[in-house]
Amino acid sequence: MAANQEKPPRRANHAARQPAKTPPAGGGGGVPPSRAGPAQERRARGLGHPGPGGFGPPGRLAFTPEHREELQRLWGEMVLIRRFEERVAEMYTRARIGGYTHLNIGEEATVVGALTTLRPDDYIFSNYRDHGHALVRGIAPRAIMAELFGKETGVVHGRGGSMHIFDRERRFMGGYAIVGGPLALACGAGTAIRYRDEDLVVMCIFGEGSTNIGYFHESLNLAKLWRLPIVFLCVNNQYAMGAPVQADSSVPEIWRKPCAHDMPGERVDGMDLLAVCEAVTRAVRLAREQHEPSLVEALTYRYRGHSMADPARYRPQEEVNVWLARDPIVTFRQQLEQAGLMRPEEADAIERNAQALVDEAAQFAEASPAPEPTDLDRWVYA
Amino acid sequence: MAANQEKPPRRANHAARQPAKTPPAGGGGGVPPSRAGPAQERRARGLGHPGPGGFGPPGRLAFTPEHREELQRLWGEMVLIRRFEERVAEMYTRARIGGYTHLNIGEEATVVGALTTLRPDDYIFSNYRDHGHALVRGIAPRAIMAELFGKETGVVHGRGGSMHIFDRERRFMGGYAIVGGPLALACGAGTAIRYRDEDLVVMCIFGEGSTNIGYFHESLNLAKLWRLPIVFLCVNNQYAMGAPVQADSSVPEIWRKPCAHDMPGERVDGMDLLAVCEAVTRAVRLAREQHEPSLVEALTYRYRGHSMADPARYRPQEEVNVWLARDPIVTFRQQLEQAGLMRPEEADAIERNAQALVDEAAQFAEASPAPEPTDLDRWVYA
Amino acid sequence: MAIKTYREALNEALREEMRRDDRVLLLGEDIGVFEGAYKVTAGLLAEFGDRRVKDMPIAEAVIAGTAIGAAMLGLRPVAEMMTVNFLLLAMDMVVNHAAKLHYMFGGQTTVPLVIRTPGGGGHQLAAQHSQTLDVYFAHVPGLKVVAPATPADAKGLLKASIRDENPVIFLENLALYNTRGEVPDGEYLVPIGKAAISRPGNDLTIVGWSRTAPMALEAANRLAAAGIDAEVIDLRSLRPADWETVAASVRKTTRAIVVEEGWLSFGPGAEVVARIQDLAFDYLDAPVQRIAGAEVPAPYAKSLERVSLPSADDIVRAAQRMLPRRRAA
Amino acid sequence: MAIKTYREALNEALREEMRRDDRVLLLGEDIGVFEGAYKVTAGLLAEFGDRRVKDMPIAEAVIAGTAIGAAMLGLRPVAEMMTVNFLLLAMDMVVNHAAKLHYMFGGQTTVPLVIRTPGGGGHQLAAQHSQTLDVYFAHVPGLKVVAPATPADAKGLLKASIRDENPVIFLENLALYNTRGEVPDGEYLVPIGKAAISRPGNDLTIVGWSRTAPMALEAANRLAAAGIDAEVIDLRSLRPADWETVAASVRKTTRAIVVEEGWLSFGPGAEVVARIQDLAFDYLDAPVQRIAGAEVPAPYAKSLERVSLPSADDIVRAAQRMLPRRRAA
Ligand SMILES: Cc1ncc(C[n+]2csc(CCOP(=O)(O)OP(=O)(O)O)c2C)c(N)n1
Ligand SMILES: Cc1ncc(C[n+]2csc(CCOP(=O)(O)OP(=O)(O)O)c2C)c(N)n1
Ligand SMILES: [Mg+2]
Ligand SMILES: [Mg+2]
Repeated sequence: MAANQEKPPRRANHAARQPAKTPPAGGGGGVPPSRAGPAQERRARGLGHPGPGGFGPPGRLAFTPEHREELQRLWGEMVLIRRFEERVAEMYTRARIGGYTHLNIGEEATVVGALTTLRPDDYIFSNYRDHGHALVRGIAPRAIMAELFGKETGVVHGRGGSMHIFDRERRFMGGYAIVGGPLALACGAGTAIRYRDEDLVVMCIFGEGSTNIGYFHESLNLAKLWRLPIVFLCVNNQYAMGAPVQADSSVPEIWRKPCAHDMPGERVDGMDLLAVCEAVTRAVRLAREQHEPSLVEALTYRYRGHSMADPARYRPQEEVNVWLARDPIVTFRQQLEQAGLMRPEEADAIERNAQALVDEAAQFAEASPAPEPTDLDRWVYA
Repeated sequence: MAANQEKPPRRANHAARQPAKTPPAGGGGGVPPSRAGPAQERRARGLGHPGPGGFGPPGRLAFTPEHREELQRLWGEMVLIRRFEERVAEMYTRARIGGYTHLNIGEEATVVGALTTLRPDDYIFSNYRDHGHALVRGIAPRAIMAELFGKETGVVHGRGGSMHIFDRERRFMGGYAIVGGPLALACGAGTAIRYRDEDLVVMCIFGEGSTNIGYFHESLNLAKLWRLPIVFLCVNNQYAMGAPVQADSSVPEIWRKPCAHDMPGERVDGMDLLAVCEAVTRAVRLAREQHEPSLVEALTYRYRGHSMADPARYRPQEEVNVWLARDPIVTFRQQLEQAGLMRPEEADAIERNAQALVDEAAQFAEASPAPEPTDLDRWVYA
Repeated sequence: MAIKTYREALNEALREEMRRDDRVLLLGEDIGVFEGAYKVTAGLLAEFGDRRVKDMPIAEAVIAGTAIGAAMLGLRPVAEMMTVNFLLLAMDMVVNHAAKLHYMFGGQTTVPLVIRTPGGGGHQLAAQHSQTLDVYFAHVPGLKVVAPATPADAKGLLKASIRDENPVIFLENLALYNTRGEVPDGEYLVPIGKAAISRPGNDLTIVGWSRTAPMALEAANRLAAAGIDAEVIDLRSLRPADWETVAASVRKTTRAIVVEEGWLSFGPGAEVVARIQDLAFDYLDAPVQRIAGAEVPAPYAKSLERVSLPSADDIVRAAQRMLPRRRAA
Repeated sequence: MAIKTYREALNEALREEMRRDDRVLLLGEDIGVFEGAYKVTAGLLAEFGDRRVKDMPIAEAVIAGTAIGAAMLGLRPVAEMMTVNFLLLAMDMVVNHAAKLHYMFGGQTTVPLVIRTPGGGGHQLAAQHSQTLDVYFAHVPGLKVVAPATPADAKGLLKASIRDENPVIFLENLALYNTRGEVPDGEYLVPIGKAAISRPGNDLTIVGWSRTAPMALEAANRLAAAGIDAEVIDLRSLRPADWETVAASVRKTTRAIVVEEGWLSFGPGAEVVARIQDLAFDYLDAPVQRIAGAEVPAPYAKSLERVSLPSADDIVRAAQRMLPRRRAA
């Protein structure tokens, strides 16, 4: 019954337990600078705002020696995404890849931090910007690259391409090209989980521009009403094609929108892997243990255009620079090195490993056969 | 910038200025009784909640002698709706009226209180439950009844029937049969008003069940983003066909849903004509003077089934009785009489007048010619 | 075998399939306590509870999306859309999602769901509530589109649809719910994609489906009295459609009339004509005639609505124009 | 008169109409600063400002609704839907609202708006981004449906559409934006509902529209070299469609091929066939042939997409099959 606004639940506790998060550099795309004082600003920006139910205790990762291996692994995931996407860009330019191709470059901390919180038997619904999600989920780079090349060896046999990665075994339930669509499908997945009384979670990933389409609120309403175990992960990269967030959303703080459904919403610094991981861990726990859907908004930035076809001239270079200065891969590496958790040789090895995977993927894709024209109507019907 | 929840704006002032409103009798369809204390309950129920912008000073009507004539007129409007709808029900049973037919019986205070706040040059978008709206807007009962009879003399020449009343001259922009559709059209009307820099207002009327469809939030977002002069009037009659409000809406307090757009929302007792009138007056002023769209939720009840085809067996009789005891026409008459503002003879005259209008309307409709089959394809194209 | 209404036959199919397979669940607006706007789901909430009969908010897009997502995870949802007019709010889910996923994900997921929805006019529901939009679904590869005309087919085809691995759009019709006919008890399945010859004949082929199939039969019976021996074909499904049965009939009769309830231009009847002229060109003695709804938004007034819809009269007249010599008979 | 691209011609039409009539405004996603996903609105924000070039949130239904509501109040909105695939999210607004209001309100309101949207495949955009859904609009009374094939028609028909009192669905095609042709300067209007004979001929009629019209022309030119003299008809609009021009041609040539980009079954080509067999039955020497897209969700892989779309080659082959004697020529 109680509204968001009536009940200041565990906000105080929560803030105390949580390390201070750096709000994204001021002036960064779309988020108008607040005129309120620092505490108010924190809340207005939604950083760490736990919503009415509270998101439970913070996550477990920190820059401490016992996490050394896992932290290096996570950094490696980010590096792999970056190298992979750079190669995709190159291959697109060299006309090996066609269609629309959207990259995760700049968003690696959000992608890795969020997906690493899931169990292998949880489900993921993604959108067209899905290469990174697929990589973190463990789909082989070669299978993704071959897909982008339109080859029969691709993860969906060249039928879907960049926007439609899918892997049943890994419960990667697809990238989708229609804004908002996957939110509705996620409700169906959540319904099936509750129907079978399983302790699984659905993560549904979408951009901030996708929160203005009917699907968004229709889905949030149903998820809350039926207590579906869904984590709505909004990757707020500040732009929807050429539109800055405040041009499309009357409330540009996406984390606040679930108030219309008494659903918890939290904003997190999407350039900070551990912060994302913490916030999403709470959301996953809520979903799994309490069947409480929630929304996490990760503030990040896409360093490139909307898709490979977009030179992104609508953004001031100073704004881009502010975000480039917060490059999640560089930052995380510095943090690891400062904490003595990664030596330069280790970093180099990780880099080389990523590079090798990507090289191999491109070679594999190049060498693979295209689908046979005679197979054109395979899979129209089951 | 500031969220609903951050800023307790003029709530205090506002409450002070406003006479206490009776919350609808407990247990009434769908609104779960609050467990909070009285002050909290008031806010939780949203009675008089002005939203972040505040709704401005209260309306002007009161049970005082200088308003005698207007108050009697308003009561007369309610009586006319009731008598008209009763006749419609009868004529439907006698197969003079076909299709789906939805009545405003029980909702008269909301209908009259809300529409009376508009100027003749303002615009109204209604839904399928539109007879009362059309009557208050001044469309002749005979033209409406003839429409229901499917006659050429009907207000839309028998083409639309009960669900599609329209009157260009009175800026009654139509009843619509698709849940949520009119909200989107209202955005277009608001856009045209802003485009021409006029000081006009659009009132858009819909039920509480219609706030879960994509159109609702898509429209509210746009209205707020573009500052469209729209009053979103939600007639919360507790049921959407057979579904009580809490079965469909994760947040059954509809007035709170606009929080997702930082839009003011207010709940008002929809059985209390003056209260509705006051709240909507504020909303109209906000729209007209500040281009601030807002939502008013009027808590009311439909005494009959969803449409003439529905016996409404899904509601407990005790619940119906609670609302019947608050019949807006009876109550308002008592208030007028107690304040010495209407004598029994005056009331009788008003009753007789309504009855005569309705009689005449039915005779007119009966005597009118049906559209000529040869005119079938008139108005397919302009 | 018992006489039942089309509505009862549908209800029986749902009940039997829900008893047979726990993966079958029902989704829709007001299908539980209210038992469906047209009472097709009567008694099912009482028998199966709200785990399996799920009332949903008025939000057609997410109703369809929920069905799709649940189907991807292995359930067998049957969603009711109150009328086909509202299914327009879920076209993206149907066309861009349900129909596409099996293909675009390289066969890695199926989408075994049924969307049941009534269309049709004749009840003075006016322009926004009276449409027949069969072509919107029939056009889309990846969907199956079923449109039963009789209570027996309603049962047999609905059961087959629920067991199909593909998304099935199951088109009902307001005017059929109260029609009656023999319905086999228990396990009775009608395969999707096979037309029925509702009446054999030699002079003329009349093709219909859903509501226009019994209309064609009525016309054929009247024509028989006038000495014209019409063969009536009930397509039963539009995708896949049984063109071979249609063509074989026309090769025999050399004349054909196609009857559809929706608007003439660009309706499914055009496809029937195109197939006939392709598969039976050399046999045709006259252009295939189409009888369809008038090309107007549905009017409310009875006087207009009546003339806007096709009728058995129209079929009889068209047949008599096509076979003038027999007219005198 | 100057050589311009189809894209430039559209831009010119918008610019001229906006200069001519202050009631014309543009609505859509990313049409302002971004100048449209396909740059059709380039420079218009700069010239007309954000009062008249209005970027909208990603919410197709309310984009269409806003256009309808504004049109009811007397403006002349031109809404861009980024692609026709997304217009599926606004089908309720298009079909249940725009097409219906003039009729169901007894003539008391008009809905003078244009929805511009590109469809079509060929860019490896895969299943959710490559559709051609012409039949969805062509089927609906109350709508006009325009589908220009050349830059000149793009300009002349867009200007005519903006001035029309009815809701017009203006179908563009991704593959046409960069095609070039002569475009008359200034006031140039092409009436809606009149087909063009792009090439006169005597042996065979080839009917296309939008992207398949230039494809048909290319095929006809190649056929001419092989001694087959094909007449090419560009329908230019599907509703109203100029059946008389088509029928007159077929009465002359006695053979016809219809070419469409979308899926074969239940596509607009079926209606063309149905009209031809009705209006020119006695003249036909062979069944009308249809060439259409393969009935599959659009595949991403180039190797598959190529064979899924119709081509001039397909037309040439079909023509040669229909006119075997001339094949040797
Ligand atoms: C329904 C629909 N409308 C429009 C589009 C075109 N489109 C593709 S991505 C996109 C922007 C989405 O922005 P956002 O949600 O912020 O995600 P991002 O691309 O920034 O990751 C648009 C408008 C679409 N794919 N689907
Ligand atoms: C898009 C759509 N879905 C379903 C319906 C069927 N329907 C008509 S009215 C209604 C209930 C609406 O309830 P509410 O909004 O509370 O308004 P009320 O009828 O109570 O005034 C439904 C489900 C419809 N007309 N349109
Ligand atoms: Mg974005
Ligand atoms: Mg209601």
